[in-house]
Amino acid sequence: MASEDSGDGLREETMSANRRHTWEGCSVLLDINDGDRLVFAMLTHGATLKIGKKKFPLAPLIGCPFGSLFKVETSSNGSHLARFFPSSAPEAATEQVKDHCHASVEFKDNRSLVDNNTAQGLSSEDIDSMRREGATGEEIVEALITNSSTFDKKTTFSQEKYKVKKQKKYAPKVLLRRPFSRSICEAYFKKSPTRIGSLRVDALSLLLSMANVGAYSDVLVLDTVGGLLTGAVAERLGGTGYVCCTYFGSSNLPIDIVRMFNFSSDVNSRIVQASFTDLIGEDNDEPSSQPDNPKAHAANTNTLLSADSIIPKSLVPVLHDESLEEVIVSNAKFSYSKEIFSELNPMQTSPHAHSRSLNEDGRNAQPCSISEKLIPPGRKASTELIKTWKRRGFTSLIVAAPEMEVDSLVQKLLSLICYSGPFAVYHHCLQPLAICMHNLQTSKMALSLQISEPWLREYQVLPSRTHPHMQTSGFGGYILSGIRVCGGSGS
Amino acid sequence: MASEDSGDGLREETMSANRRHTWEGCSVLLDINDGDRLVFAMLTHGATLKIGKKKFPLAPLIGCPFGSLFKVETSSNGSHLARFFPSSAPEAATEQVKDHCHASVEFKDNRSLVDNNTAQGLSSEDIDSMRREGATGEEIVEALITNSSTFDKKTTFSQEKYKVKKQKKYAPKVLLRRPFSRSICEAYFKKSPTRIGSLRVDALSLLLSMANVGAYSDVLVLDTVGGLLTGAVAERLGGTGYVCCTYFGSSNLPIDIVRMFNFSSDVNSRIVQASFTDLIGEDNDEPSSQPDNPKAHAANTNTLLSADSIIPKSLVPVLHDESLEEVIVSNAKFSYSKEIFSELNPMQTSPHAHSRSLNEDGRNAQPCSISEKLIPPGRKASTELIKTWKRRGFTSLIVAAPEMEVDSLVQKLLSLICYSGPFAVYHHCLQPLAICMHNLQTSKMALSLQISEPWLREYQVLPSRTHPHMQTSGFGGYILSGIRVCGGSGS
Amino acid sequence: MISSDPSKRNSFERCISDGDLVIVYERHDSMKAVQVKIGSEFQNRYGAFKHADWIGKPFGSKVFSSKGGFVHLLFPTPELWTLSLNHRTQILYLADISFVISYLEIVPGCVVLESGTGSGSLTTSLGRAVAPSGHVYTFDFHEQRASLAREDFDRNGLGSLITVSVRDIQGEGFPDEFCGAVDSIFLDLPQPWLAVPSAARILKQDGILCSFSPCIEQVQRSCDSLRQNLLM
Amino acid sequence: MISSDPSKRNSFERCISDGDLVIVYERHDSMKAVQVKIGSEFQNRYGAFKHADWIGKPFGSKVFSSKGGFVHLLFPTPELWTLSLNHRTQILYLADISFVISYLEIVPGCVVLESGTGSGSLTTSLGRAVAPSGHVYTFDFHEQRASLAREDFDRNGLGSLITVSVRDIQGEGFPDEFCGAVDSIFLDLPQPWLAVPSAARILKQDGILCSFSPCIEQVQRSCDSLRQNLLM
Repeated sequence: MASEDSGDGLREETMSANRRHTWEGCSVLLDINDGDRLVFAMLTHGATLKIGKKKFPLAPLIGCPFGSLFKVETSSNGSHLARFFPSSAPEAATEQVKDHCHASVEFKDNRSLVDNNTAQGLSSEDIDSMRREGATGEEIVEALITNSSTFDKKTTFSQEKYKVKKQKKYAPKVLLRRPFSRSICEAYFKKSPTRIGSLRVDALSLLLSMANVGAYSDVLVLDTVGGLLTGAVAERLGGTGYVCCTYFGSSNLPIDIVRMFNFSSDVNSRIVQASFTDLIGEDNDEPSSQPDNPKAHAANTNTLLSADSIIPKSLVPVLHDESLEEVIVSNAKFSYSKEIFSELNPMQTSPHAHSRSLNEDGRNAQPCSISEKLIPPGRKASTELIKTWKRRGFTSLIVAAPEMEVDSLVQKLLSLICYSGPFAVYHHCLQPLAICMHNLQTSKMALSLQISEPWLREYQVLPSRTHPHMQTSGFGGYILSGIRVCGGSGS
Repeated sequence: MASEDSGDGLREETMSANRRHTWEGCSVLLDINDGDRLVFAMLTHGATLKIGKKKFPLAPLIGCPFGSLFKVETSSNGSHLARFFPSSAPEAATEQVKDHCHASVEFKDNRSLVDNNTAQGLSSEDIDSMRREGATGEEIVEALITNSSTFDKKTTFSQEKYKVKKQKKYAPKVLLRRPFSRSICEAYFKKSPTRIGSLRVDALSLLLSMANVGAYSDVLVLDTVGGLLTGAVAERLGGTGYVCCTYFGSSNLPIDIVRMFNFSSDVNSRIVQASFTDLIGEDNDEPSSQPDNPKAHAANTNTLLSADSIIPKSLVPVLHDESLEEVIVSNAKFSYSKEIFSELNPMQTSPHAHSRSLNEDGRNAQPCSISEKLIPPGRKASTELIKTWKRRGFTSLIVAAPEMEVDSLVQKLLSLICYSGPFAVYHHCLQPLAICMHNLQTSKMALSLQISEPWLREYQVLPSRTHPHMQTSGFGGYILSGIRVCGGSGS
Repeated sequence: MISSDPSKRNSFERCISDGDLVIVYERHDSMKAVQVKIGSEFQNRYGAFKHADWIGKPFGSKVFSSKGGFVHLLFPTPELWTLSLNHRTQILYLADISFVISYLEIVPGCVVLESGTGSGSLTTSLGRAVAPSGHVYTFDFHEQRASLAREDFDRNGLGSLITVSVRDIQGEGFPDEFCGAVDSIFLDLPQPWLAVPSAARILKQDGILCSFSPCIEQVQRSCDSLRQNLLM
Repeated sequence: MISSDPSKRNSFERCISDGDLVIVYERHDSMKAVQVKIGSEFQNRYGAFKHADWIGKPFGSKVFSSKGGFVHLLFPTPELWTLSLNHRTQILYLADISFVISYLEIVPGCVVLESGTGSGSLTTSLGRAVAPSGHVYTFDFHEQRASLAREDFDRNGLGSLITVSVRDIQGEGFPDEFCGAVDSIFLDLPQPWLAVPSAARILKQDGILCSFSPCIEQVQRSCDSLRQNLLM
């Protein structure tokens, strides 16, 4: 257990917001075989990761620096994940690069290869028995190459391809990645784009720049992309300013993805929710009496979890993401349930229900140092805060609500933004943004209006094998941006 | 005059449809300074091309092979265009490539360059006097480099850029290109995309493949892209089969761009027009009595031109394209007019008016061998042909009518296509195609339905300077394709 | 696939007859090229289909199996042919194929060379483009692949338009007999730059060469070679 | 541009006062950064605008010239600042800038290095991202450019977050004193690979490097160098 270290780390974290090592209970992104599979996981001692047909405990990852690589190692006790250090020339092809200027001239080709299935001398039984005898993945890959009658006849390019394929199967790699707006966005975009409204990382980045998000900003967001936008804004605020998630109607919007960010209490406390009615209301005392009390909230969070669990609770529900969560928590005492999942969104219940649970403050005596401290994100904005925003206005607005009628929404929300405040609206379709732009233009509420189409093309850059990625998404949606000005029908 | 040669060439042309040398009266595409400017021109002895402030006669281009390069040469009689042969290593950078593997390592940089405008020692008066003394463009460029105080301090990359800029100004190059569907499409797309409904060359190519256009096809097209689609189909037919341009209402659609293709009579005669009413009509004898008589039509074409002109007339109107035509025809006896231009579309007038002009057959005694022979494209389809199509059906359908309601149109047109006939529909917007696709699906008229988004990205590939072109259009529209089948509500 | 005989071309009047090649369309991603033969049966997951039942029906017809399952019978085109192929090599996509045909400026009557042949998918489209009077000469160094392609072209009726030869174009270049007689050349080779000098020699004035490569390094090297060899 | 003092930040209560930096917005493609000074005048094609008339108005106000022409006065942001610059070098576009900030995973408190400084457009955005407790060290070998950038950052209020130095990073590498203290590095150099070994040395564990190049060859060579230097 690295809990002491974790405790220290957390305090340091509160300062720099940029921690370099994992800790127990920490949320991580695992990249298996160079992006083939992406898994969000929580590093508990009970957690495991399934690769192929086997489950591997994640405990060896606790306390390691982000960016570490792990592979499967076989010992007398069975196989487990172990950290390894790649050599600085990871590709056999690197030497080639030094020899040849361009694509290497090669005199081998595949003219003599005949398609049949007799090329591999090693049977699956042979491989299984090698495994039982404790052979490493690399050794199996080497044996497969040695026993391939066609490998020597292949071109270097094909040899490389063959080797990579076998390595992925028999010697998988796990890269431990820091969850960050960028990696979280990329992982969701790849595996479950609908959860984040297909908001691609370049579009998300543009939204943040266009809305001038930085320290001390008070940013109003309408986030129907699961909290990805909210988390990305909070990351840039670094514990200063506020990101206020607003919503129309009585129930707030889910922001579960925020939990993936490993935010400290400092950062989480800057993420608040408020209904649009509250934000424009005259003197509405509806908000609960002490929503800014972190202790009360932290306790509340724990209250709804089963009291006999032995792992830090406040972080657990994060992992219950149908699409991305693939980690098996083998701790039998703990069971996931829809109830616990809904707890991720404490504000989804009515303010009254919320106030009620606040009264249960302190009932949970769970002594885990991490969860005890952690303030959850997304508490209800205090009356005090709402009053300040009414007086001063938000500094900017970001809307990422692709399935909502943006036109009327934007004009309403813009009235809450101070003059000269920038705004950015993401949508799947050009048409609603064009209408919105036109209406803002005629109402004279805004200037510098512009619709952008984010565009991204990734390349593989490898010696003699550089090419655009085939599966880059051509669809990045559209962004309407502008600046609110004085006057106009909206003010 | 190379008229005899031209006459021979034309006959040969009729065979191979792939002529390699220009002839008098031939339509060409001129590419000035590597694509900086694109100009369609007709090679007559009177025609000139304006480069900078000067006009150059195009006569030296007649009889030259397509792909020839021309530059401005100064002699005692003034300056004129002269053919030149580039060395096989046109870039100074080529030697560099052999020396260095990658981007060249260079120890020069621009840290010592200070921005001011005193770097060039040569004044514009100096340059003018060099010109008067008969200096070539290259000599002026060399002088500018020698007199630049900063040239030596620039990086190789910047030196190259400077040289190219000066060369374009003082030593312009003209590339003589063969007008072909590809080059015609690219030229329009670059200079006047609205004329061709922004139909990019990759989208055009896809339409042709998806509609299985090849020899002996009878292709029905709805072409509101100025004839570009019609011409591209005719090019693939090579004088076999038919391309039938249909239209709704009483007036046919302009297909002026077909004239840019340099088609022979064989090919032109395969381009016909017919209203949708005629194509579906029971036994409509409206079409004029002898629309398939080439002689009659050729004469008709000439009739509307001024009889005293000394240049081949039937090709002239091609050049009257407001957007692309930049060539000055200095022959004073010939004057362009709206009337002549409208003659480009003989079918734009009513069938009766057309029949009337046919009666004037033979009135024009103009003896030009080229124009005499040439059948114009786009005559009205004969009753005979229409009857055949009613019986056999068209083999495929292409619609490029981005500004029309495609949904209802496509279902109507599809009823004219034989079973198992493929079709392809180009449109700017996804929505109308999606609706059309849905309706075809429910009506069971078609299968293999698919919407594609053509995608094109061009690169500059030069030693150490490879990059995507910055101005590649991201917008390629959408294509709905499918295959008509038996049964369904449409048959 | 392509015929100058109007009675052979697809039309409302044309019906499936014994010996015809048809594309059996199961789903958008599943189709088979089948030669109709009285007495034969076509079997798939939807049941057994008697070829005899197909004869006399127009192309585009829906036909049923003994079990009541159905497929559509389509007239073959290069596009459908490509979709029905068991790919022996990585094939070009339709977007690339159509683009290549346009860029090569191929019209009926052209003489076109190609290397390698691969699974013959582009070759079929080249054949359509040069018909009726042109010809495609395609080269592959892989003996087995070349003969499979040859069989395919005989089956799909393009045999008279396409000649398949076994030859290592990177090593030996194109045969000299084509010198000055070739309108367009298409290269899909791992080291296309090796074939460029020979291609430059045999192309007609203003003839066109296109080379297809997956990696940028191959394109860079090919461009260097083209600049040195192909400019007049 | 960035301030921890709530009364300095833009809000409904904040009005333009003497000494403020404002962006004078003429059109979407034409704006100027102006320091408000009582007694000064701003002149453009729409007429003469007295600074004194601006004071006391909220940011986002429309103000009129003696001739009746108008402009809008905006609160400065890195985006508007970039649009108002007279570009001394080719600048990155907003899409690239925002992408780089995301990829560098910069949050408040980070230490970031940049070379070259160029016109300081990206630097301004880096400054916003590291504020209030982080710092940006930017290097350019061009003396004049560095001092112009320094003046700019003093004008736009980012001077305390950004240090501009004259140094040839390709030739000398980054200063050793940064060793192990740097979260992220951004390179916009003609030969970025020359700076990679030094960058690898001074980056923190799991620190991030981004390099921006117009040409693919530069990217290829940089990747080679990164593979050799940056992997643990």
